[in-house]
Amino acid sequence: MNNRMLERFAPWIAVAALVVIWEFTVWILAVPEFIFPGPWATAQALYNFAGPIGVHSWQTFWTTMVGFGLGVATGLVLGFIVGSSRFMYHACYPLLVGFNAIPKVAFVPILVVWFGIGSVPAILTAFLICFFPILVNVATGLATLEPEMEDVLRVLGAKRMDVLLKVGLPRSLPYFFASLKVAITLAFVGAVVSETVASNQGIGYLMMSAGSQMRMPLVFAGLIVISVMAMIMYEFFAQLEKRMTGWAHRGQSSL
Amino acid sequence: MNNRMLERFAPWIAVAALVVIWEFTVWILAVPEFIFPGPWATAQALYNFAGPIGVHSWQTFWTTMVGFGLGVATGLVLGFIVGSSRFMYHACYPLLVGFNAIPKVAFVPILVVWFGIGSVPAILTAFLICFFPILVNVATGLATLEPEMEDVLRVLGAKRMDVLLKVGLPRSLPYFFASLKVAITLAFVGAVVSETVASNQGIGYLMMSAGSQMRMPLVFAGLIVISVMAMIMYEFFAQLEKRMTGWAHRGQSSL
Amino acid sequence: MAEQSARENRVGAAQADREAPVAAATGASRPFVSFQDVSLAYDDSGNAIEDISLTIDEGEFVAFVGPSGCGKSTFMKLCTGLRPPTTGKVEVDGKPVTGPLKISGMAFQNATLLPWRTTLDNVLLPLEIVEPYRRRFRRDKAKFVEQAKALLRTVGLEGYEHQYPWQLSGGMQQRASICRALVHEPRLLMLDEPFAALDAFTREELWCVLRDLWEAQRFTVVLVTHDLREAVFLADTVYVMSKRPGRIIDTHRIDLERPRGLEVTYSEPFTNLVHGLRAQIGEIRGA
Amino acid sequence: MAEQSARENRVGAAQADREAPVAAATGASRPFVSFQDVSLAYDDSGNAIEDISLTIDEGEFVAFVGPSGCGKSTFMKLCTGLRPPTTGKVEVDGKPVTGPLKISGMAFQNATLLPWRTTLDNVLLPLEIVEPYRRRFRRDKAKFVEQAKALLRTVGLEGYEHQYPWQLSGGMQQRASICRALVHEPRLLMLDEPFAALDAFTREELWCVLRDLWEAQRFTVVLVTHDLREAVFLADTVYVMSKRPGRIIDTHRIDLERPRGLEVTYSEPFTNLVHGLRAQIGEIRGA
Amino acid sequence: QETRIRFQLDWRFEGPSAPFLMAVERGYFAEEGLNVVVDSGSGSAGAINRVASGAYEMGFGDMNALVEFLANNPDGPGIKGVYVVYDGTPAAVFARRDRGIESPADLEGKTMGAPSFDTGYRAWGIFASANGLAADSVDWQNVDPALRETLLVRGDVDAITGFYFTSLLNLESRGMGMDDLTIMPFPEFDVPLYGNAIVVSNRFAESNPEAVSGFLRAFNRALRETLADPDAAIQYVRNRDSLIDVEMETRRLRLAIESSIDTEDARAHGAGAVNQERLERSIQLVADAYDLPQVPDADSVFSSEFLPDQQDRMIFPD
Ligand SMILES: Nc1ncnc2c1ncn2[C@@H]1O[C@H](COP(=O)(O)OP(=O)(O)OP(=O)(O)O)[C@@H](O)[C@H]1O
Ligand SMILES: Nc1ncnc2c1ncn2[C@@H]1O[C@H](COP(=O)(O)OP(=O)(O)OP(=O)(O)O)[C@@H](O)[C@H]1O
Ligand SMILES: Cc1ncc(C[n+]2csc(CCO)c2C)c(N)n1
Ligand SMILES: [Mg+2]
Ligand SMILES: [Mg+2]
Repeated sequence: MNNRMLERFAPWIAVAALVVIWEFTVWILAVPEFIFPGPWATAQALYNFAGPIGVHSWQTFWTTMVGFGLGVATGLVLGFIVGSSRFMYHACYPLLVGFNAIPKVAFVPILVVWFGIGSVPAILTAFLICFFPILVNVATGLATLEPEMEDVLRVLGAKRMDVLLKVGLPRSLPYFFASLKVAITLAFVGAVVSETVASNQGIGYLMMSAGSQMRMPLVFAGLIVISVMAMIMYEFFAQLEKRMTGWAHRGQSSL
Repeated sequence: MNNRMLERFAPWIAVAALVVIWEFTVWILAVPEFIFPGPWATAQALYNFAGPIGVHSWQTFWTTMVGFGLGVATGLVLGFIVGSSRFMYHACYPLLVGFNAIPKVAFVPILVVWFGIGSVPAILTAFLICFFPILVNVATGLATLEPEMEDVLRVLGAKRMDVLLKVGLPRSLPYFFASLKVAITLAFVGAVVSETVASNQGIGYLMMSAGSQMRMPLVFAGLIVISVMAMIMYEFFAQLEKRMTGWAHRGQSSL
Repeated sequence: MAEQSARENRVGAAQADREAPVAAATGASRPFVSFQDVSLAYDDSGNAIEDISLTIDEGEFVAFVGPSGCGKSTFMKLCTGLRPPTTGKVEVDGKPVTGPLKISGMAFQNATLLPWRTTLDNVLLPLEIVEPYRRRFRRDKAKFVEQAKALLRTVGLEGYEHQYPWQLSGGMQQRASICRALVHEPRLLMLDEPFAALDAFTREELWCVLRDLWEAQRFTVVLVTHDLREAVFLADTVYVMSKRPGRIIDTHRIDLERPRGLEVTYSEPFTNLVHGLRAQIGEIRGA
Repeated sequence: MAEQSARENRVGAAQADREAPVAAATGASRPFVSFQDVSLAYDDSGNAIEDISLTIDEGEFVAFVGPSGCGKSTFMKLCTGLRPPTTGKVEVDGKPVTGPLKISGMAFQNATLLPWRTTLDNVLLPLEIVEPYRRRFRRDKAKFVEQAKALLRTVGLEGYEHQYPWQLSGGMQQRASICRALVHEPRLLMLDEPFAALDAFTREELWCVLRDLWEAQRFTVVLVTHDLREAVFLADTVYVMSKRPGRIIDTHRIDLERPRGLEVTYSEPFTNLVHGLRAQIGEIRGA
Repeated sequence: QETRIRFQLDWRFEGPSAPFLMAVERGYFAEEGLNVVVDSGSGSAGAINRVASGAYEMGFGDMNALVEFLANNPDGPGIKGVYVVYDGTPAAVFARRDRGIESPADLEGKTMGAPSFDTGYRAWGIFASANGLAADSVDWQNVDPALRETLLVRGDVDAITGFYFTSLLNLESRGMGMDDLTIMPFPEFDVPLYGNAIVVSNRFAESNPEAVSGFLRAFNRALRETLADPDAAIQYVRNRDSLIDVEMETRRLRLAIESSIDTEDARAHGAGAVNQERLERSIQLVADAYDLPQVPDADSVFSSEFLPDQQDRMIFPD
């Protein structure tokens, strides 16, 4: 019981520790506010601009979510394709790695030209940046499926698809969730970065605009808001994961 | 044998296909060169500026590699910590997700103040951006270790560390390699992005500089070079992976 | 005793409302599985099994015995199409086997239950895959669950339906795995040492369960076992395999009258058969 | 004579046996493992084993038999410290067990070989972990490899040292797993149905291998088995467990003279003991 | 004993950075006992920050951003201009003629694009009020610097602001020439703001006044030669960054000289200096337009004490 309490409060303890370290670092290194504002200045900015920050956050949040949704779907499908055929694995993997090494900001101008300024480039950037980790883990899950487990279904005359759905996916589910954690962070990065390039809304715009006015506390308030949104999404997935992959985490209980 | 040949040539086939699609898209949509140059213009830029591109590539490559190396080490260690203790898992994971949702460009100015412009911010940005996927997969690998496998070592009175090294790591090795594929791409993105803000050298600088002069073929040449470097690293890891995790991919042979 | 017969009745009842069993070949026999000069080499270390030629009739119950590592599981893989032979030809139901069959059920040597499914869901798995159950799975789920539960009850796993495999003991896992092999009433049932992890009594009880199912439906059964009494009690034909590379070195027809009760195991013809087999296998090993 | 003692045991007070275990063949006996009112509940579905109290002497060879799912593997986990008891006290070598022991070797019910290690490397694993081998592992590797290979040879796995576990048959995996349990010469050897996947001959051969090792080193052995002949042939004491929740319901001293040859299995005292046990387990199941 | 100076440019190595690079390569700085390291930058405002933070001793940044910084950080590290290079701000409005824009008044109701840190955007209020336009009568679209010309050419926006010598070249390479555009450089439309200047942190200036003077002497010398022969000066840029398009950078340098360096004021008072009255006025304008919390003192913004003598700064060729 005590242990469970500790676990519940663990994230808050960590946040508190971080804030203390942050304040302390800023104070001991005497970092000027225009470079690295402390938590207090950031909190003030958060409070003073709560209204506009809220509006911009909502924009970033929903574009990120749409992009993330597309990314998850694409990552799953491509992971499926890459993971279940040796030929596709060898053909696509290097290319996908190459593609993903390209900073996605480089594509934003092209997206803006094609889709106009607004939410679409942000959504697409979030999407482009976040599908890869999902793909990689899904593909790895499928490619490392134990033949013994596969045989359980194959012996029933199951089609490849059945094998993947009934064995491949469940087995790689813990890693699928792991990849979601990476992907959601990247999706936020993608949306924000896209907003800095061409948008009048979103946390990316807010940060750009605050930055150009040298209001670093506001910039940091934006960063904090992104972090918090990502953490909320993480908590959501963590709950989902707990329900769906309890079987895989059974070892932990006895640790 | 034929199959093996096909596999060997698969990446080249894919590259060729991509180039054709690219050329075709540019041609059919009549995309102007200053937005999205075709492969031909890009190839010309690559050829004409081969010398300087080589120099800049080398800079980007080595900074990326150093940052990546740091990222792998950190990812492993943090993954170890997060994956092997429930408390640390609950305490650190949300924060790490929050941290990673922040676009790392936001930190580059701070790094510049502390380290000046040049290679250090690029290395650190590459590092900051790339450790997370490794952490996530290593932690997942350790947290989902089957108790049955753990018991094999525990029954010998093995210390926690032994269990992790002899069972935890090998078992999650395929996913560790999977995360390397994501991490190497992010490391390149990090280094390049940092160079666009704070460097006189590197592909990031080249792209920024070419971009501000509106020389899109040169920008794209830069992108291609990053991709190629990432693909080379991928091939390297793929070889390593083949040697080290053949046991996990045994199912593939019969597919 | 009373408990046992009650169990048998329940099995029978569960059977009654199932599909019409495949033509029971009481007398007229039809080749169902045929191996012609089949060999398989997993790698370049030589053949795992070699020159296997045999025919199994529809509705026949055959058992394979032989020393550990001789290729019995390999034979199973060939038979269900999980592996193609290196040389030779495998035919099932008149058609060459090119990939996994759709008419077989198999209990693997190690239980291989899926850890993310409860025992019940593991047993239901074939019904989600194999036609015609698959098509009706959503609609008739309640009925299928009842069937699966009845089956689990016959193997003594009542009350464990919603446990996960890792919450079961080794023998319980193996029993669940047998249920999974049976639930979709396959025409070809492959059992790879299905009772190895069970105590003698549970084992004999399950012999009877299997015997009754077989008597009722007359599917074709291939059983691998190390228990010669088991082989003789259940099978029509016992094949004896040699050390690796595994070859069929002898074939025993078991002519004990059917249906066989457990008391037959104390009869002299039975013990003679078992001892005969035992001596033969001893020779193989010595060779 | 032997027949009589067997009968005595069956009738005799289990209580008395438990309190005063008879010395292992050497004479001077020392309690090595002691359970005091131990119960374990995995979850809220009730106890898996209940009120186990017993003492195993140093150098004693004990066997556990009982119906599938009765808690034999659970007992093993308690004994080696893999699980703490829910209630009661477990002591090994005079010290309460608080975590996994460092002096035990265990062959699990399913082989659990590590798939990324060759058979040889799997067998070498304990030497990489357990002191004092660990310290010398790099230096004496060649010697250790020789030892491991010799061990593999005794179980008939010569030539498979560099195969991966998934390239072995079920029985071969199990044999490799036995080697892994033995290689570091543990003081407490735990074997959970180690011979279940083997044919009768290989099994009997390995009985003898185990017997000879034990005769030579006199470590303490806890063997779980469903083969009553195996239990009687190998053990000094056979514990009989009840259905779940598992309790020790009887204790049989096996007084057959040591060293025992395989011919003893054809002797009357032996078969009487086996039949006695068999009847008793039959009763338990009926109850 | 050389004094080490880390110098932050406003942008990449382009035409206008020629005098700095020339002074390094020809050893003009070395002759003054200076060891100068010139780094490329990522914005005229960013350069101010980097000097203020102490990462650089000196830099080349926007005077207006400097004013803003001082107003926002009154207790922060001091930093000031010591040599104005762009006498008039290079900010300009580029508008599409085919959208009927011929004069500032025509911008009313139009959509304009600029990055949020662009001087033209930040100082829009000054431009608007100087030309009888309501500041909020246009819609603004935030766009990346590299994208604004593209959007103008595609017609997504009706006008943009940008540095004259950058945007013009970018527009031309996209096929939009002077004929298609109405170009309104801020200095020509009654916006008296200064452009980029050499800035120095107070800490460095106080401890090394000689070094600052020496730096300016050397730079002044290089600027004279650059003005005399821009084509030759570009070679120094090329030597530093072999990727540049020499022709384009020459053009950029010439445009910069024509529009922002070689102005009437500069010719009259010599390069580098400020007119005290204009400085005070422009500080006030910036304070109003940028909505600054206070108005920095002109002396804290610019100091003439390190400038070479006036006749040495009469460097413009006839
Ligand atoms: N996947 C594989 N790759 C390579 N060799 C294999 C593979 N599976 C089995 N073998 C080899 O084939 C031979 C026969 O194995 P098989 O599993 O058929 O034996 P078995 O008769 O089932 O033995 P057991 O009674 O021990 O289960 C063995 O020597 C084994 O090493
Ligand atoms: N990890 C677990 N979680 C919950 N219940 C468990 C777990 N492991 C075993 N059990 C339950 O405990 C009981 C005893 O299991 P155990 O594995 O000890 O049986 P066993 O005597 O070894 O049987 P078998 O001969 O079949 O291997 C069983 O009813 C089983 O369902
Ligand atoms: C994955 C990823 N890609 C690119 C950027 C870089 N970035 C963000 S905003 C911006 C332009 C600033 O003017 C740039 C270059 C990033 N942070 N993360
Ligand atoms: Mg087998
Ligand atoms: Mg067990």
